[in-house]
Amino acid sequence: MIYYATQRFLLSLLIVIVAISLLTLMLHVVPGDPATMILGPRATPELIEKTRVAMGLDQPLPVQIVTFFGRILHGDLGTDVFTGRAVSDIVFEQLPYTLVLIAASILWSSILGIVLGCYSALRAGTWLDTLSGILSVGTISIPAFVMALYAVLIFAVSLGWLPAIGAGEGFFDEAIHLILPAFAIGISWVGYIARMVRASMLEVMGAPHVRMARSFGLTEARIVRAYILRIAVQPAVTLLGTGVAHLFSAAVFVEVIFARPGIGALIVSSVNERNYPIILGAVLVTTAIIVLATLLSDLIVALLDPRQREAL
Amino acid sequence: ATMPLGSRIWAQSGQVLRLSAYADIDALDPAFYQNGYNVDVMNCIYTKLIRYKAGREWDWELESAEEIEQVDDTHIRFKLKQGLQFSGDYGEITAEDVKFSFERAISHDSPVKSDWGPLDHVEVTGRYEGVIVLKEPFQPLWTIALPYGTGHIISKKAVLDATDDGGNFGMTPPVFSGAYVLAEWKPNQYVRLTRNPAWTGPAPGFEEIRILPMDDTKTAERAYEAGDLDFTQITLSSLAQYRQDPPANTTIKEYPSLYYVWLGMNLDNPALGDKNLRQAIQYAINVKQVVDAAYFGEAEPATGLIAPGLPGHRDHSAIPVEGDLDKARAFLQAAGGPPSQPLTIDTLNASEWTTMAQIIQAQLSRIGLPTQINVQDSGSFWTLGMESEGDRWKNMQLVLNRFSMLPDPYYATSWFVSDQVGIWNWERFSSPEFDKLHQKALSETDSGERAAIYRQMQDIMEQSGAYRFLTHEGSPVMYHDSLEPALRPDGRPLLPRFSGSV
Amino acid sequence: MGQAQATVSLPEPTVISRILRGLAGNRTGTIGFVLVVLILAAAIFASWISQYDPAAIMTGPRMAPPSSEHWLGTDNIGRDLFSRVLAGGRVAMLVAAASLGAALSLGLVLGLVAGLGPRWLDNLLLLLFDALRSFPTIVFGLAVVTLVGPSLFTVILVVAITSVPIYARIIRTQAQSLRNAEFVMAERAMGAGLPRILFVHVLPNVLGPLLILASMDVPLVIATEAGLSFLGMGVRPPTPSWGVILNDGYNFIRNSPWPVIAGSVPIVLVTLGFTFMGEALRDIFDPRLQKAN
Amino acid sequence: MHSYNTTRGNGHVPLMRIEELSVDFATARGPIHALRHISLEVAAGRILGLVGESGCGKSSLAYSLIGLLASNAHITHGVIRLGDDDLAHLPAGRWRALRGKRIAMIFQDPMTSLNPVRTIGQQMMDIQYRERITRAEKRKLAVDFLAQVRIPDPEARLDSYPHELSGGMRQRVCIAMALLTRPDLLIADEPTTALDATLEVQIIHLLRDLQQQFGCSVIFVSHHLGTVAELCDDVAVMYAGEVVEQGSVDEIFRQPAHPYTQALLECDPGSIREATRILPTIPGSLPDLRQVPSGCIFQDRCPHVFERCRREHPGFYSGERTQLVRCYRVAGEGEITS
Amino acid sequence: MSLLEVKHLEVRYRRLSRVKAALQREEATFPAVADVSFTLEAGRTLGLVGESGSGKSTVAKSLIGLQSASGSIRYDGREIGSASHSEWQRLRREISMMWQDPIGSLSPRLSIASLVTEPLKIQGRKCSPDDADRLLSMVGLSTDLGSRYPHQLSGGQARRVGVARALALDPKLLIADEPTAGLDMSVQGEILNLLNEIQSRTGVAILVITHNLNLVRHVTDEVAVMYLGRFVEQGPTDAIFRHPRHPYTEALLSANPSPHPDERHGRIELSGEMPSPVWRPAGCEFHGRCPHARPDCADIIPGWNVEGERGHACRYPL
Ligand SMILES: Nc1ncnc2c1ncn2[C@@H]1O[C@H](COP(=O)(O)OP(=O)(O)OP(=O)(O)O)[C@@H](O)[C@H]1O
Ligand SMILES: Nc1ncnc2c1ncn2[C@@H]1O[C@H](COP(=O)(O)OP(=O)(O)OP(=O)(O)O)[C@@H](O)[C@H]1O
Ligand SMILES: [Mg+2]
Ligand SMILES: [Mg+2]
Repeated sequence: MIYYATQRFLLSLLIVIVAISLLTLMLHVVPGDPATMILGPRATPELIEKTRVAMGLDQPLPVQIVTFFGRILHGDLGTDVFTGRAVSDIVFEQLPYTLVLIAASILWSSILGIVLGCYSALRAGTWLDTLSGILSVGTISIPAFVMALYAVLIFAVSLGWLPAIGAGEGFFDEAIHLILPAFAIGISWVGYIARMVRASMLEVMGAPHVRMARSFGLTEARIVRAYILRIAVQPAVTLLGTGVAHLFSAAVFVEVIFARPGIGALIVSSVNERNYPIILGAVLVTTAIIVLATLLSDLIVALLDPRQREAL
Repeated sequence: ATMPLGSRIWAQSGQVLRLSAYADIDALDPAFYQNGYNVDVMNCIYTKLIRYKAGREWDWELESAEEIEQVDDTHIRFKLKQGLQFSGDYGEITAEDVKFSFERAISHDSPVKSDWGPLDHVEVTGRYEGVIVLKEPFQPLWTIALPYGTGHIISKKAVLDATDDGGNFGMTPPVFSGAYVLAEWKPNQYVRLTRNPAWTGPAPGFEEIRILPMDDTKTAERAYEAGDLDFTQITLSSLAQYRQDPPANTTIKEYPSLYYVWLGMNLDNPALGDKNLRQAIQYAINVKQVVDAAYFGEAEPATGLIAPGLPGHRDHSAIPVEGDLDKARAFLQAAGGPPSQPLTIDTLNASEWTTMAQIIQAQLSRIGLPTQINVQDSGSFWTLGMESEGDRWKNMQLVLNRFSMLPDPYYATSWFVSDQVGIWNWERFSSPEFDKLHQKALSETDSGERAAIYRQMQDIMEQSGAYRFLTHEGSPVMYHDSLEPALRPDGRPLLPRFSGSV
Repeated sequence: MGQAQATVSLPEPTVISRILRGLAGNRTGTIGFVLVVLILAAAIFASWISQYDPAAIMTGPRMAPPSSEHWLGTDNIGRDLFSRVLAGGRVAMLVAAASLGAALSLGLVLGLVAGLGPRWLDNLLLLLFDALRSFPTIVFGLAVVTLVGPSLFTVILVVAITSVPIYARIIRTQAQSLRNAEFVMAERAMGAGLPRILFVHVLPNVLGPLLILASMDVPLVIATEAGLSFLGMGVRPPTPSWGVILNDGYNFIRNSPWPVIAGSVPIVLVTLGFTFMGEALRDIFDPRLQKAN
Repeated sequence: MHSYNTTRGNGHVPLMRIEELSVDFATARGPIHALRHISLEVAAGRILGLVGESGCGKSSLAYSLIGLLASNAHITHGVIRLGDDDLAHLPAGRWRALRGKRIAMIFQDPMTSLNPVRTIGQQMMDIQYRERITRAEKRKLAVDFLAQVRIPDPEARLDSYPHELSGGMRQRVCIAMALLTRPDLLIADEPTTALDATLEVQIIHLLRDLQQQFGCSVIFVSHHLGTVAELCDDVAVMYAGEVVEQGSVDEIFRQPAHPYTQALLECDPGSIREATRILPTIPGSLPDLRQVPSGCIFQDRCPHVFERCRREHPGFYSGERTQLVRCYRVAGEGEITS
Repeated sequence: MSLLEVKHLEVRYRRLSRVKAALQREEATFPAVADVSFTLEAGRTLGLVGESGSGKSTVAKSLIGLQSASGSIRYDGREIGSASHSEWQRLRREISMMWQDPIGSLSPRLSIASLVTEPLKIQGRKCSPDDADRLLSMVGLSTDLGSRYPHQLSGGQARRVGVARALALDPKLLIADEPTAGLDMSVQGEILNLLNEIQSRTGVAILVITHNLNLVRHVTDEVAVMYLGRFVEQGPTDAIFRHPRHPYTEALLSANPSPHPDERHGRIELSGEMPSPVWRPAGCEFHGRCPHARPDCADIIPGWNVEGERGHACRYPL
């Protein structure tokens, strides 16, 4: 267990390091210059040069990467040259909004997806199954931004039930502001999860141990709950764990459309501005979270399945 | 529409003005501000000697100055009102503070020190009096420095307390001198401004102002319709729809904007070396059609760089707005037919730009000139013609460009002088005469004469064949009927002077 | 064994008839198959079906609602949406085929190398795959697009690169299990060399399931393209693609929902078609084949 | 086919009676007539062995007795009597009352028959859901039964997951679970094929002891003749979906009457006493169950086949002994059905 | 000189990664086969018997070079344990193998015709369609089967294909790993008869691996009984059947009794389960299950007792 944990931890660390190094590499071949983007046209060449030095962009690439990780060891993500604020402040100010958004989306979509998938599997081959299949697969395909847009137009603009923008203040208000964005992001995952759960349910339903449970006259409801579902949701959990990366991407769109604060919007705007310290800081944190989410999903699977626990 | 819950909660706290900004603030030090959206906030939290007049004409009026006058070409004398207070314990605003505020930009090498042009120093002649001394004449001081960003006055003591050297204090103003103070800034969420208790001027119209950043104006439109905003800019593409079917209790107003949009041609690209070809392109473009398509008929074709309402605006351009296909074909003939490879049009990745590019593409194909559109994200686009960014400038051919403006023609022409080649002058247009005229206009005090020089400069640009001016866009806004906004002639809000109720 | 013995006297069905029979017994599978055929036909015969040039501007009024002249209405510069949607289908299929093809081939090579090669290489490649996967996709997309410039090729590149780790991982797992499969052992025992084992015995066995998985990823490709287009980084205008149609229409959604509907309905149909068809094929050929990581 | 009576007055009380049972499987290439005209009797308190080679329909028959046939299966004909119920036409809702109460089953593969994510204890307590006793009592019962099947340290084992047990232990857990419900009829479908030879012996002995202790009827499915001979009282020999011979173990294994039974016994290496380099085999191959030939099902492989065998499907005949045989060679000695 | 001479063969499998083993201070490997020695003459058949996991297949794999092993394996007088790649290429023409899983050992996407001619192709021989037909008819299969695919065969048919493949190059040594696993009894007989017949025709030496001791009785000249990776008894088949000396052999022999009521001997019931090769019991590894175990069996490791042609590893033989 300890061995597994350290191994896993070191591996995650390595993944993050490789990912960030790849990113730095990529950023450096991408054209664009932060000084131009942020300082505006009136900046003098000397000032631009000063900014580049302040960002460490004059250093050779490997040095930059090493310095970056060296600083991280001291818990320092660097400073934004333009606002003079600590990158960690900037990132961690935005992060909670995205995390809450993603968590809410995962929560509602997995609950609904599992229920829908179960229902489909139990009624496999009927028209209801077909219908729920068309519905769930149909929702997979609608891009998050189209979903978000229609959600705003209908529920905020036309009906005026829910706020159109922002993140709100205070628990209740924030929850209300979360509804539409979480809906827009989650809806396609309902479909994914439903299809996944349906497929694995069907597989587990044909397993010998389920037949054995039936041979003892256990009620169907109990068999589904205690015997099938716990195994059948495992692929969906894994999917969600690896899907957090995609959720972060979807959050980008939704944060723009709902003018929500969040790390997705932060990344996009800092990429546009070529604000390297913020990009690196933000991507580092997101990557770490994504790696963590994968780890978490593995742990949940292990919790659900003692055989996986053995591997720990 | 009924008010969503979130806005109802806000509304209870009294008179709160809510409006959008197209970006979140990233600088609150007036000497180091970088972009216009910061100035909207600075307007509220700092004072300045003079300010823009609200209305349709570009003009200024006194704010914290009791009087101000141009003594001669290089000297401006001012006298502050008495009894103006800084927030906190920083006491009265004095000429010493004015001197400190104005000279900082120069002494700390601010990115916007060029706003002050040839400012030499400020001479303090009394507790409330002083003289701004220039090294050489500089007319734009009146239009882009004193009433705008760098003209804001802060407390010398406060800044020195907050910083070691009086340099950039970034996002945390040590002192306020305006009608509002910065109560709260939640990055990417809102800026909350509340009344400044130390403010001695006329009480501002609202208890509180909330500025919500949203990159996309369409988002702001929806937020307005959903009842989350009281005032917002709108896009030209939505304008017709809103005029036809406005949201309830809403006023819609259109203002010209100062932006200028043009199609530039890289003179140093071998494919565009032949002036005939460039002229063929100039004449093949029907500006009216391009602008109509991209802005849904809501923007006017431009005649040059300088927007209507500013000195130097041309009544019409040399090349007819609709273009002239026959002439275009003739020029193309003279150029020896279209180049072997399709020309590229570089453009930003927003809808208006790609639309314009596609219409231009279609128009050029009518004279048999094939083109290819390269869409770029803002980061890549804005360094396209810069020599500091490698060799990309060499491959750039046609580029659809837009610069923003301050209300002085000098600001527009300054990017096209020879010194700017490879920096912002991407067409690599270089004319000694143009450069000379630019310099001359800076010190020209006679406004008629000055306007004539700028008109002549635009003629030179057009004749080079490197430019086809397209539009100045437009800046429509919408707001609640009960609101009385104070707006610059280009539709930008002057927030402390908003009044009415929401 | 007895089962097989009992059936030996009947002619064995061919792969095609097996697919058709399997689909016939599967309602969603049939729906998917029919949709895919229709979509492919529409993409192939796009220029015969539509009366307008998809790039021709001002063929009608701007933002016109559907009418007998313009079946799906027109866009903001008066282009016929129906012909754009059809032509967009062609682009979508092209992007899908090219990017998935590239991702598959590269994933195949890397996956086989990881699965059959030495341990350290396997670990190294796994690390690389995981690192690539743990970026937010969109950041990666942004970087590539800004680097190469938006175009059809870029979209293909982004999709290909982001899918490679997924395919490579699947192939790696398959290759590893095949490495220990008894028939591979048997071949080795007969003295077969690595190339022969790879190309004659391993590849044909991983390819089939992989193609099915790839067909199920077609919607993903299209969604990626649409997402990039939304950020203004899709294919080069005036090339019509569904993402571009969506992105153009998105600005006018308040008063004219047609372009967005015209852009999103085909995406939904493609997803339904390819997902259902893929699921059915998967069930027919290997019920156990799941898209594991 | 007419219904008929197989009771031969041997004094055994029948617990279950299967009459003329036929089952089809729907497949893409037409229906498989997997079981045809099965008539059998399970005597109370006795062990019935069901033997036959792979694919002859042993499992299908077993599953139809507990209502767990695959979803593409369909009982086309016949009745299965258990008390007042006809299991062949039992509505789905009624099955639950029988399964795990009157009938229980042990499956072939102990490795996959237990739920991998629930502990042995949880699963053993789950199946006692009908009992109105406390959890502690249920647990106690579970421990008792684990002890019954000779699992060492049963108390501790309750908290194990199946993958922590060896194959033999798992199969014993399955047996304990089946007996825990105190069924009248226990169906064991090849419970030892997945196990090693020496383990098989342990399980068989255990089953026999427990059956004697609980007194239930057992249907023991196997293709292993020696095992059936050792464990069972009665035996039914199946070939290609039909029962070709049935009767008591002693009689059938001493004097098999059906040519198939005879051939099968000859092939069993356990029964070949003297060393030989050439092993006996049954030439020919199985008939196709999609198009069942008219006449005797074994005709193609039978060394004694004659003209009538190809024409008419034989009924059950009994020779001078008590077993029933589907063969015209026995017919002369007293036909039971036409 | 014997065709095959194996001495002190030991195969170790990795159980833990090196790092993990070092951290947990445990052995990283365990012996799946330990101290196995035997010889096999041309034209003769050796049976290798033992329960699942006793290491039979591992022995087979090391004989054909798919599993590295320590000890000595001499084939035709040459040490092949350390043979080079090209040497193996040649050796594999003479040593061939039939695999445990009849269908699983046939490459699923190849037709039967190309599968049977695989060995020819691999060894670079020219092969015509006739070769496939010849090989198929050699094992008694109809030549129409050539166009089928493995999953369309019955177990018995697939076995025959396996035999045809194994014999395609006229090997001198044939290793048959569980040649009858999963087959019905009559089909079992067919396959064994086939092997027998071929041996008498070609004089190939055969190593038959199985868990059914009763089966090997008729086809082998000698048997070796394996338990937990070791030989516990070895000798001429007749002798061992007549009088097993090791209690485990006795138990295995009784595992497949005759169905005939008059010949039923009853079976020997062992207690407990087979231990894993990772955690080997001390003393005699069989003592925990042995019905005849005595107290000291738990402590003293029995040596190999040679009794004429046969040998066993029991201190208190029957
Ligand atoms: N679900 C099914 N669909 C189609 N055919 C089936 C199905 N289940 C069984 N069969 C067929 O029915 C026949 C009888 O199968 P069954 O499993 O009852 O045989 P068995 O005697 O138990 O064999 P084994 O000894 O291999 O377990 C076989 O020919 C088999 O192919
Ligand atoms: N590649 C491997 N890695 C680790 N352990 C292995 C490996 N192959 C086999 N083993 C272990 O080695 C032991 C002997 O395995 P082997 O396959 O030789 O047994 P066997 O006698 O052939 O069994 P069976 O009758 O089941 O085929 C077993 O405990 C098995 O778990
Ligand atoms: Mg069975
Ligand atoms: Mg083996």
